[in-house]
Amino acid sequence: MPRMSVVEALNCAIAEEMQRDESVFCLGEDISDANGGYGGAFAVTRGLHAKFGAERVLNTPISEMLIVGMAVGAAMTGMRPIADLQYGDFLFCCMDQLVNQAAKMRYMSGGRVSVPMVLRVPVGATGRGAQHAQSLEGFFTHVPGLKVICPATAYDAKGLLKSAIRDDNPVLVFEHKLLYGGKRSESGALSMVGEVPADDYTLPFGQGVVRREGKDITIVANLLMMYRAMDAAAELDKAGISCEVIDPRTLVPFDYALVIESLRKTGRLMIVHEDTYSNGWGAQLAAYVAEHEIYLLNAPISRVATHDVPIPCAAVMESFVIPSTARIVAAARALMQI
Amino acid sequence: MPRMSVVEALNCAIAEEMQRDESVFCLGEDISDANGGYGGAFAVTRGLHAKFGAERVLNTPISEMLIVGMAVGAAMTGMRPIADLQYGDFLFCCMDQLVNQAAKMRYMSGGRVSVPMVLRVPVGATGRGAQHAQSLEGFFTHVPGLKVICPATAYDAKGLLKSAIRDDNPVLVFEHKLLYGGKRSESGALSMVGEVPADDYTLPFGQGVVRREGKDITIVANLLMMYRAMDAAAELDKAGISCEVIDPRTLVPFDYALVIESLRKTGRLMIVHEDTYSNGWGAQLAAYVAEHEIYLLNAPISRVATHDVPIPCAAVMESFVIPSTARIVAAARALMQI
Amino acid sequence: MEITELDSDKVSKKVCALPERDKALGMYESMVRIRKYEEQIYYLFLEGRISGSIHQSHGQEACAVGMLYDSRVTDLMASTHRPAGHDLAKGVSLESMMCEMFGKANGCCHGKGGAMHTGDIGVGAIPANAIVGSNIPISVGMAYSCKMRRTDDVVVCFFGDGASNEGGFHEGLNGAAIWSLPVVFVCENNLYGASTHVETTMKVRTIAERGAAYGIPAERIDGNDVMAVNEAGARAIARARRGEGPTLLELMTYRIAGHSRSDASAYRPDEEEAAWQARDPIKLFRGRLIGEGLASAAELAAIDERVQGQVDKAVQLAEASPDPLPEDALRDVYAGEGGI
Amino acid sequence: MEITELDSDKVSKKVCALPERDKALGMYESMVRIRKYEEQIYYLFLEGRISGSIHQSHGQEACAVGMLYDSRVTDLMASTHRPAGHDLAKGVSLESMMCEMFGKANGCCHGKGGAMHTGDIGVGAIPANAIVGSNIPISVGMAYSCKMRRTDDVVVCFFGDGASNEGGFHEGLNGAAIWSLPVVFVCENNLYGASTHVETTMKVRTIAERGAAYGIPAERIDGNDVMAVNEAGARAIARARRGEGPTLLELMTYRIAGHSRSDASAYRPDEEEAAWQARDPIKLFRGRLIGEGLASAAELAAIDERVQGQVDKAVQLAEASPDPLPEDALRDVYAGEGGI
Ligand SMILES: Cc1ncc(C[n+]2csc(CCOP(=O)(O)OP(=O)(O)O)c2C)c(N)n1
Ligand SMILES: Cc1ncc(C[n+]2csc(CCOP(=O)(O)OP(=O)(O)O)c2C)c(N)n1
Ligand SMILES: [Mg+2]
Ligand SMILES: [Mg+2]
Repeated sequence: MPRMSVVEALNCAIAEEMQRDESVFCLGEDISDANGGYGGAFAVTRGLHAKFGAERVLNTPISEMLIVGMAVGAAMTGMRPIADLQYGDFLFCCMDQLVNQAAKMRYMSGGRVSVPMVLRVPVGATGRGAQHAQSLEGFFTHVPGLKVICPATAYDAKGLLKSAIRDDNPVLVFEHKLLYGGKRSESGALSMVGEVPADDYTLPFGQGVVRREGKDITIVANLLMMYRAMDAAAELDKAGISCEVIDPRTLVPFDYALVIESLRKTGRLMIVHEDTYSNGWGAQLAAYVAEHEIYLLNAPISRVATHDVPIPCAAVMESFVIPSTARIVAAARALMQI
Repeated sequence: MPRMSVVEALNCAIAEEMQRDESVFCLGEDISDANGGYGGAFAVTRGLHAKFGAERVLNTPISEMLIVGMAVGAAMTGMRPIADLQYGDFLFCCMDQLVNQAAKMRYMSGGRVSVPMVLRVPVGATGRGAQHAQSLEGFFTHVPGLKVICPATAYDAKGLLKSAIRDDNPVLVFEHKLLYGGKRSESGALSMVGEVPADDYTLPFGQGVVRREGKDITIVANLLMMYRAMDAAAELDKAGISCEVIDPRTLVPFDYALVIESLRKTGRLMIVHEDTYSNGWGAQLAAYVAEHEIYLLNAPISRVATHDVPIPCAAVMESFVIPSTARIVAAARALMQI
Repeated sequence: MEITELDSDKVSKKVCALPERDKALGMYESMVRIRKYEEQIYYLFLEGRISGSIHQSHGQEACAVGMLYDSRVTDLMASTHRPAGHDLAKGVSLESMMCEMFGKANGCCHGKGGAMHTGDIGVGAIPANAIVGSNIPISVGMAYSCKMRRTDDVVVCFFGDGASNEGGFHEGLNGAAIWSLPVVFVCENNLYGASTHVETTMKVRTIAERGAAYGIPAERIDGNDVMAVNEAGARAIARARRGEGPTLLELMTYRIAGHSRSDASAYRPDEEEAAWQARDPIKLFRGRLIGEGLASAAELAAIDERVQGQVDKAVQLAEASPDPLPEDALRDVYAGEGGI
Repeated sequence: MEITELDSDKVSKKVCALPERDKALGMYESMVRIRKYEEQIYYLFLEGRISGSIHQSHGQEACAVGMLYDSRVTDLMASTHRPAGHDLAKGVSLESMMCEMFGKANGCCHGKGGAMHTGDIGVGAIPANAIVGSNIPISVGMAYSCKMRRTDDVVVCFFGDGASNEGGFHEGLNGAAIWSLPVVFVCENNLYGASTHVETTMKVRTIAERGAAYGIPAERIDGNDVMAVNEAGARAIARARRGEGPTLLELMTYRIAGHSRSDASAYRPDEEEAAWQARDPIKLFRGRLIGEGLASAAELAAIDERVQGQVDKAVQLAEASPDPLPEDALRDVYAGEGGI
């Protein structure tokens, strides 16, 4: 099986879907690599212009409302746009098109229109300061009508993005900048490459995956934090604490059942995310469990999240506010002592 | 003591603060009532033009980025703007100015600038469909750097709004359209009038209030839902179920201590809000309790929230998705049977 | 200033010939349908038989009908918080709209949309948009879709004078211009955005002159003259169909009712209202039809009556129609089965 | 096209006289400070001594210095993701900026802001804004504040060609126009927004012509001629101070480096780069200073050296300065005690 970075897997998914279905097209700032252009701020759309031409790899002005608004309009009228916003933070420049429009069009029409669009959203802190760093999931798990996915591996990236493109609803794809892999030498980036089937496959939404089995604590973590949780689990293992690590892979729909099944075994829940502590996506999961399965718990729920501050730029402060492996380990130890 | 509607109390707070402090001014669409204008979509700024003139009661074009951006710029340079957005839903048209700018300016400057601005945000469903109905609190309890308040009575409206105007941070004031009172004959509106001191007073942020004492269940509910919770509590009382109703009054900062104190007595927590179920502001409170005080609980946490759908227009569907007194009563009964 | 603006040299004063009789009467009927529908809605609200809010379009019938009368069913249209005229002119059924106003299960949005979101994708009317200006970028996307799908369909995007100050106007018109997309931007300048006069919201005199900032040709038209609108609209639509790109039309018009349900329009001078009343678009058109001998007063009265009958029947249908089930509220959030 | 645009009649070709010697040398020094600072930053990144990303302003020094050299300390300035030139020209201390680049506690933002948010409110430079176009509505608010507080201070708002396609540009310029606010909108048109050529992002030829859509006077200037910028800037600022409202200036310029750290500018033709290199703003200004006898080559070299010394010292200071404490990250979220 070929080995790919997340960037390559995303690129592959888009190329295959564009090949398969003429209604799929890409739009966004700097997404074309014609004439020395970038092929996307993170090179995800590199090579597509040569294959599919400028009409289907549409470089736009710096106009986020236009990009997302066009995606909504095109999606309602027979196309399957994939919009790229460079940095997730810029979503705030076009929230209306996403929250008031994309998410609600189908419903407001009484189910008579569909909005099959994909919005790719790079997130995560990479030493660039507060306006290029946010992990935004919690905003969008709060919006009925949107689906929210967060692939953490190359395999998931290809399979889930393909499902997103074929889905008849607006789907936000959260991608972590430090997981892209490839040639980017971002400090803190994981140089991940994974096996990815060369042929067509899709992955269903709403199915998390157990990344590591364990019996003492269920750790639910997404994107970069899943890797930190895995590192923490390895370390904790040596100390005799056995962690089960679950990667939810999609946040809307969410695989509550998998978490609950795991809790039956462990009785302890820890949620780790780069989203903020207050009302990050984990708040909903914690609340859900406290509502529906509180009796499975042998300990308080633990959340390890980014502190409730804008993301500071200096490395020493940035790494303090983002959950580290050490913070996860410490929280797990605390959980076992209660 | 004079009796006032919420609209009158808000108007009184603004007028007094504008009188007291020359740096306070209002801006927004249709906020002036010069020449037959509205004095605000909900008449909150009526009469201010006559007292303070057009410069301090600035009617703007329909340009939400301009309104909030101007508020940020003016606030950083010595003014105390109060911006009005007609309907909270329109906040999505200027989220960047709020989330990336207002909330982060102070932090990004290392504490060297302040953004003392107020944004008034009418929320709640009133038969106008999905784009004029949202209860948005959960979006903003998710943004470090913002304060979020939600006065439910005329007394709180005046005292909290005055505190907001004097606060050196960006403060969002969530006002419920069905609680404004006065002459608006909106179906479902409560015709509330309350005693409001004629003279100057402020109320501190982060202090909730017990609206009704009880010993079986702690119900935390804001804005309109606080009244529904009170109605439910009265009904439940007849059935021998005693509810303590807490109005948090401010969501950021949040008075966790008051809730926990109540839970020591009741051991049961119910959260009621018009915000969505998934990642509504109550998710954070439930998660917080499950993290820090789970052993106080004798029952699962219960959340009664708007169903996870865009708000439908037809009355029969709208009232189905918004928490009703009956739903609160049923949830309380269920909670007592566990 | 208001009415005299119509006399300014910025407004095309060309007198456009009447079309052949069938089309003329069809246009007349379409305008009357909007008028009678809106008047009926007004009374239904006063009587408390329907609730929520309304933003009514009567007075502006010539804009909707002039632009849309010749529309193909596959052409697309995007409307605003004030959608009834546009929807009816585009072919959304009067019954389904009336049922929507009553919040009934057989409304054009099955009761979920309401007065500000009416539409019917089946006739090319996407759900109307109540966020001022936000339908503009969406229309650009629809036009891009028309182009990509190699149709020669055209998008007509309506918005108000107030909307032209929204950022989405700027981003949308620019995008349509650079890619030469088949969309006609129709600004109905009714002099006010809610209670705020257009002159206080921009320093330039016309919205049409904003087209130049994007390289989009623009024209200011008497929006109460249905033939003037139809003529300019036809040229703009033909241009778009030929792949030559967008046009911006500014239609000078006036709403009869207040901005919304509870608005008594205290901000509008009596003389201004009177002057516009004298230029009521239906009255003007009726005058020409009779004056130029295309129809008799009796013929037109018969149309009026027929249309009133349709409206009455629609009200009866709506009142007799079933409410949605409360639990229907949980459907239509997502497409597809087994979603969430 | 690019360089020839400078020869088009849209660009003012007026040759502006040099100022008296002190000012001329001061302007030269200010431009050199920006150049040496940016070159130093470039090497620091290459060597891995500082991290994150950078958007560098060298090549565009004439814009910053021409606009800001005569600025009062109470005048306000709002910059972008490419802020170093503007900040230094406005008077933010070189040391505090260098320390910020190293993420040190004594940086101008105490390490919290980073390269894209430098500024110092003490000299009128609000934190730079990395959301393209978003500083425009903010600048309008600052100008409104200047007006309300009855100062005659002026706001200078910088942004790029790319930013002029953002909705905030439209809303902001319109607001400034209708209230005649004291703000100068300065678009540095360096032909590209990231990798995208300005000609593909708008159909009109100049950004200046967009001023007309708001009733704002506009001019296109050679942005590599510091005296041309200074002259046009002085007129615009004086106009604003007199309460006569905003001006839009389009300064034609070119960045020396790529868009950001990792950008090799593969999208820029070699000839284009060479042509602009020949019009390097510092080289041009140095030539005039010497040619018109205001300074000798040796005098200018002495300035170069002195400035290089300042930059070197700043690097030493920054490297020797303490990091913030990790827990400092938790401060400065809210003003006031006992907040949360
Ligand atoms: C983004 C947004 N801002 C404000 C409103 C509230 N609002 C609804 S209609 C309206 C006036 C619109 O004026 P115009 O565009 O001229 O259209 P008209 O009502 O005159 O048809 C306003 C301010 C809104 N619906 N959306
Ligand atoms: C709202 C927003 N969209 C996109 C970006 C990513 N981005 C950063 S700089 C830039 C190009 C800006 O071009 P221009 O305005 O011409 O300024 P220049 O970089 O040329 O100085 C882009 C697309 C951003 N920071 N903010
Ligand atoms: Mg209008
Ligand atoms: Mg540029």
